[in-house]
Order: sequence, then C-alpha cells, then structure tokens
Amino acid sequence: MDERPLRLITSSPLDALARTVEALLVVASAPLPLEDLAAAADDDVERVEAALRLVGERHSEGRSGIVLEHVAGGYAFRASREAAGACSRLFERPVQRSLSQAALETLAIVAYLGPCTRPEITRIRGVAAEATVANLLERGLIAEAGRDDAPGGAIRYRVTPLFERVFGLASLAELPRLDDFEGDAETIRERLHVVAAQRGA
Amino acid sequence: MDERPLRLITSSPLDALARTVEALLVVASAPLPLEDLAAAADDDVERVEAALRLVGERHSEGRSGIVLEHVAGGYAFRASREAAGACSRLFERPVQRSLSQAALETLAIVAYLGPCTRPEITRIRGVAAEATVANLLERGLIAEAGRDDAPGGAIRYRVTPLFERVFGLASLAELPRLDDFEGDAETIRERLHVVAAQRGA
Amino acid sequence: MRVAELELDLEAFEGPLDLLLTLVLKEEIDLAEIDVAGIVLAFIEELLGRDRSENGADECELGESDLEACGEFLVLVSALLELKARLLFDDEAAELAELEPEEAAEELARRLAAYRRTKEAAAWLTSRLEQEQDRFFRLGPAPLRPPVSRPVAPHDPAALAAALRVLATPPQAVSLAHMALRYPPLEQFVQRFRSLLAGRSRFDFENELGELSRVEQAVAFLALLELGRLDEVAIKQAAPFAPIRVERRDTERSSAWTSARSA
Repeated sequence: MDERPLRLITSSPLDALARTVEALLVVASAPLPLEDLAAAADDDVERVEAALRLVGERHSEGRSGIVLEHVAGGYAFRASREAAGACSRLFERPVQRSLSQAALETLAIVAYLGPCTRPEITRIRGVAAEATVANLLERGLIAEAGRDDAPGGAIRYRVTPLFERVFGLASLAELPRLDDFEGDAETIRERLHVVAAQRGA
Repeated sequence: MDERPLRLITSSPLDALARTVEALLVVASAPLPLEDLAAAADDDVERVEAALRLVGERHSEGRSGIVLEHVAGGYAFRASREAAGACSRLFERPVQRSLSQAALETLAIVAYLGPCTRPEITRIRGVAAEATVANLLERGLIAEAGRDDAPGGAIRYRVTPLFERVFGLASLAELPRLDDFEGDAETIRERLHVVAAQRGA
Repeated sequence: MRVAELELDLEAFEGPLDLLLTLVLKEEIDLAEIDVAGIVLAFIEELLGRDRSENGADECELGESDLEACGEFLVLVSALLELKARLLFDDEAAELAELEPEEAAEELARRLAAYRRTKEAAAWLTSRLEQEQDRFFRLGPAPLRPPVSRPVAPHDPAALAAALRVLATPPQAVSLAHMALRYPPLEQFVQRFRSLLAGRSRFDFENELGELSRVEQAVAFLALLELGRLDEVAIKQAAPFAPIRVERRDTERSSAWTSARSA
C-alpha cells in the first residue's frame, strides 16, 4: 500500500481542507451534504469534493477502521465491516430487533409513495396500520411530514435519513423502480380470469 | 513527517487491532473506557493500549482532522483544533430554524390548554408525540411542569419564556383569541378530544 | 372447502389481501371450491381476537380503521364472490363465463397487484437489511462535539391558532361511528333468508336489500352464498346485473346442482 494519501494530507494545499472535512465528519450527528460541508469549511464545492476523495482513500475498508460512506444524501463515517463483530459486542445495531413483515411493508409504502397518510397505508395493505406506524415513528424510521390538504387532513409520513442510513441508501433514488416489481399484475388478472372462465371450459 | 504509523497499521500484528479500536471509537457516542475497548475487541488490555498508541499517532493534531483524546471517561475522537472554526460554523449555524407542523400543533395544544401530558398530546394529534416532545424539550420551547394528579401520573409539560419570545408574546394572555371557539380551555379541550375520536385516533 | 380444511394459519398472513393474493396465485387451489365467506368471517374473528388480546377482554369491538379496511375488503371480495358465484349458477353459467369480468373484479386485480408490489418491495428491503448487518454507525451525537445552538426563528402567534384550528376540524370522511352494530352477523341474514323461504319457494335478492348499507349488503350476499354452499338454495340470474333469484332447493334439482358444482 502506498503512502501517497498521507503525504498529500500533510503537504498539498488540499491537505488542510481534507483534515477539516475529517474533523467535521467525526463530530457530525448525521450525514453531511456536500453543500453543508462546503459552507462549514468556508470553501467551494469542487475543492471539498476533491478533499472528500482524499478522505475516502485514507478511510476505506482494509486501510482504516473508519470508513467514509456516501449515504442518506450526505457523507458520514462508519465502522469498517471487519470490525462488525467487535462493534456488535458493544453497540446495538441501528435496527436491532428485526422488523416485522407489517413494518417492512409499511416502510416500503412510505418510501415509494410518501409522503402518505395512514388511511392510504391501510388501504394498500388491507389491514389497520396504527400500531405499525407508531412503532416505526418510535424507531425513527419514519417521521411526520405535514397534513393532508383536506379539512381535518390526516398526518402524512415520510421515511427519515435514518431509514436511508439503516438500509445503506445514498438516496431514495437507489430503491429499485416499483415498475420492476410489476410483473405479477398480469398473473393476478389472468388467475382471476381463469376463475371466471373455468365454468365454460 | 515519516510514514511509520501508516506502515505499521497495514503490516504489524497490531494493525488489525488498531483498526478495530478506530471503528469502535467512531461508532461510540460516549468516551470508551480501556476495559470496554478490550472486551469489545476481545483482546487483552496491554495490547489494546499499544493499539491505542498507534491510533493516537495516526490521529493527532496536524496529521489528521480526527484527534484521539483521553478524557475522564475513557477514549474518544474529537475534531482537531485547526478545524475549530469550521466546526463552530457547523454547529452554531446562524440559520434560524422554523417549526414543523408537528411542533406547531404540539405547542398550540400546550399553550392553549395549559400543562398537558404526552398521552393527551398523542390522543389529540392522533400520532405518537414522543419525538416531537423530546425535540421541543431539547430546544427549550417546553419544560416539565410536575405530574398528573393520578398516582403514577404522566409528566406534564408547559410552554417556556423562550416560547413566548419566539412568538413575540409578552405573556400567554396575548395568545390570539380563538373567536370561533367559544368558552375556556376546558371547552376547547373537550372539542379537540371529540374531533380526535372522530378522526379514529 | 372450509377454512379448517384448508389448514390456513391465518396468523401467518398480514391481512385479507395477503391471504387472497396467496390463494389467487396458488395454482392448486380452485377458487370455486374455497369457502370465501368462511375465510372472510374467520379473518374478522381473527381481528377480533387480536383486538381482545391487545385491549383486554372487555373491549372486543373492531377498531374503526379495522372496520374501514374490512368494509372495503368485503366490497372487493364480493367481486371475487361474483366470479365464484357464476361457477355455481347452473343454466346460464356457460354464457356468463364468456362475458368480460366487470370493473369490480378489475379493481380487485389492481389492488392485489399493488399489494403484491408492496410485498416485493418489502422483500427487497429485507434482503438489503441483511446485507447491511455489518455496517455500524454512530447513533446520536459525537462524544466530544462542540455545543450546539439551534436558534428558532421568530414565529407569528397566528400560526398557533391556525394549528389548533387544524386539530379542531373534523375529518371529511363520513364517520362510521354511528354503526353501532359494526358487522351484522352472517347468521342473521342466513336465518332471515331461511325464514323467507319457509313461507314461499323463491325471492329476489335485490328486494331484500332495502335500506341495507353497503357493508350489510356484502354480508347479505355472503349469507346467500353460504346457503348455496349448504345446498339449501339455488341462485339464478338471467343476465349480468339482472335480478338475482333465490329458490328453495327441491329434491329434483339437487343432482343438477351437484354436477354443476363439480364441473
């Protein structure tokens, strides 16, 4: 492994900026968007991007226990995967208790269709969503996003940056397209038609 | 500056341990005592101390934006001093935050109805109030105001002087009158509960 | 086929849509032979059971959102029953079977497809979560971070009054709170149809719907199918959307009925 990143960090004009980015990331409470990093570092976005590349080289799997990741619309440090065992002895996983099927279906609906209301979730799943929504709110995986426009409008929910972090998504755009799941609409329709046609056969 | 620390981290038997220590420290939200580090790394205290020296060399002022610090409670990472300006720009952003719909509704309930408990806020809004109440507490807009009369009663919350300043009120008596609501706080409370029940909570 | 015979573990399903989807996609199950009414009722029982265990024995009414979900479900499932019912009709069935499935069935297919996509998206999230099990990151603030100051912008106090008004505005949707009876028991309609047929040999289903709500109509229809399943009545319809005629089963026609069912 070469020592280039380390030497660069101590000698080129980008070094100081890279160290500033490291400092910001190590104290931040949530992933920092590029713009926030640039504003705090009081430098321009292009230079901060270059500094992030240096930081990323220095903090990558196998080189460091600290790994830079692009997640939830920003940049953040996490523990290297090789240290997962040690981490699990000391810390809870962000989603320690496994999520129920109801919770995962509700998350999927809110992630794809959000912001959406509890009645909408109920309608899609065909069962009451109250307890599940309360549970996801408590875990911080969904959050309120205003109310429906109608009078007495229901509260709308969206997924949170924590959701993106837990699922390792740089943004919601990384979710597979909903259409890619659509193959079955035809099957269902066909099956229903088969039922209707059976008598004639 | 020599490259010794980096070479050590990638070649000596202590490297992996040093990376594990880095990983543990970057995930921790409080300083970690030596014993906890050793237990999590599943290694002995002497070796962890040696690994900490490596980590300390790698993460020191001038070399990195991440600095290892030994404080009362154990070891933790902090931002380097040279990045202090950037960090204060990140944390003391002059950007003034506006309040979310959830926050406004919760403040309105507490301001108009007088001290109320989290379960009551939850009932009136139809959504778990935990996160919103915690957020308003942290921002100093509400404060605890004793407990409900019932045995084991829930904590009640009231609005604070900061709340009055934010809304430009000399006192709560200056809250906008609700001409369309007749009667006192109790009447309003009853009406809110009736509507909440209709909403199906 | 009764629910018990299907050996369906209702708890294993997320809801009626999940159950129906499974049944529809499960090739080996012939929908015509499934006691759908039984499944619906069993599911309602199941929901009641869940409610009982969550709220204590005293409260066993369905929650309102449960009720709405089930009410909608019943209307949808009646579309499925409509399809199923056609298989039970004797004379006109062959003609009916060639007709386009109607809108309601189309809506059911659409809803099941939407739910199917939701399930697949949930499965994708599950596998993603498994892959990410070894990614640890800090939850909460850093131990030695600088103190935070998050000033709140000045706000107009009118915003508080507006927020309270939002909370005091009743929802637009018609409340179902007046439906004290919740679900009318299926048995109520079964008995009603039986006593009707005790006095005469046939009646028109539509004439009996009178003032019934949509949900009650759905339950009445389920009761009708139940009587058909029990072989107590013959159900006839001259054309789609024509009046449904219910006749007391007489001995001569029971053999025709049996052969129609097994066809």
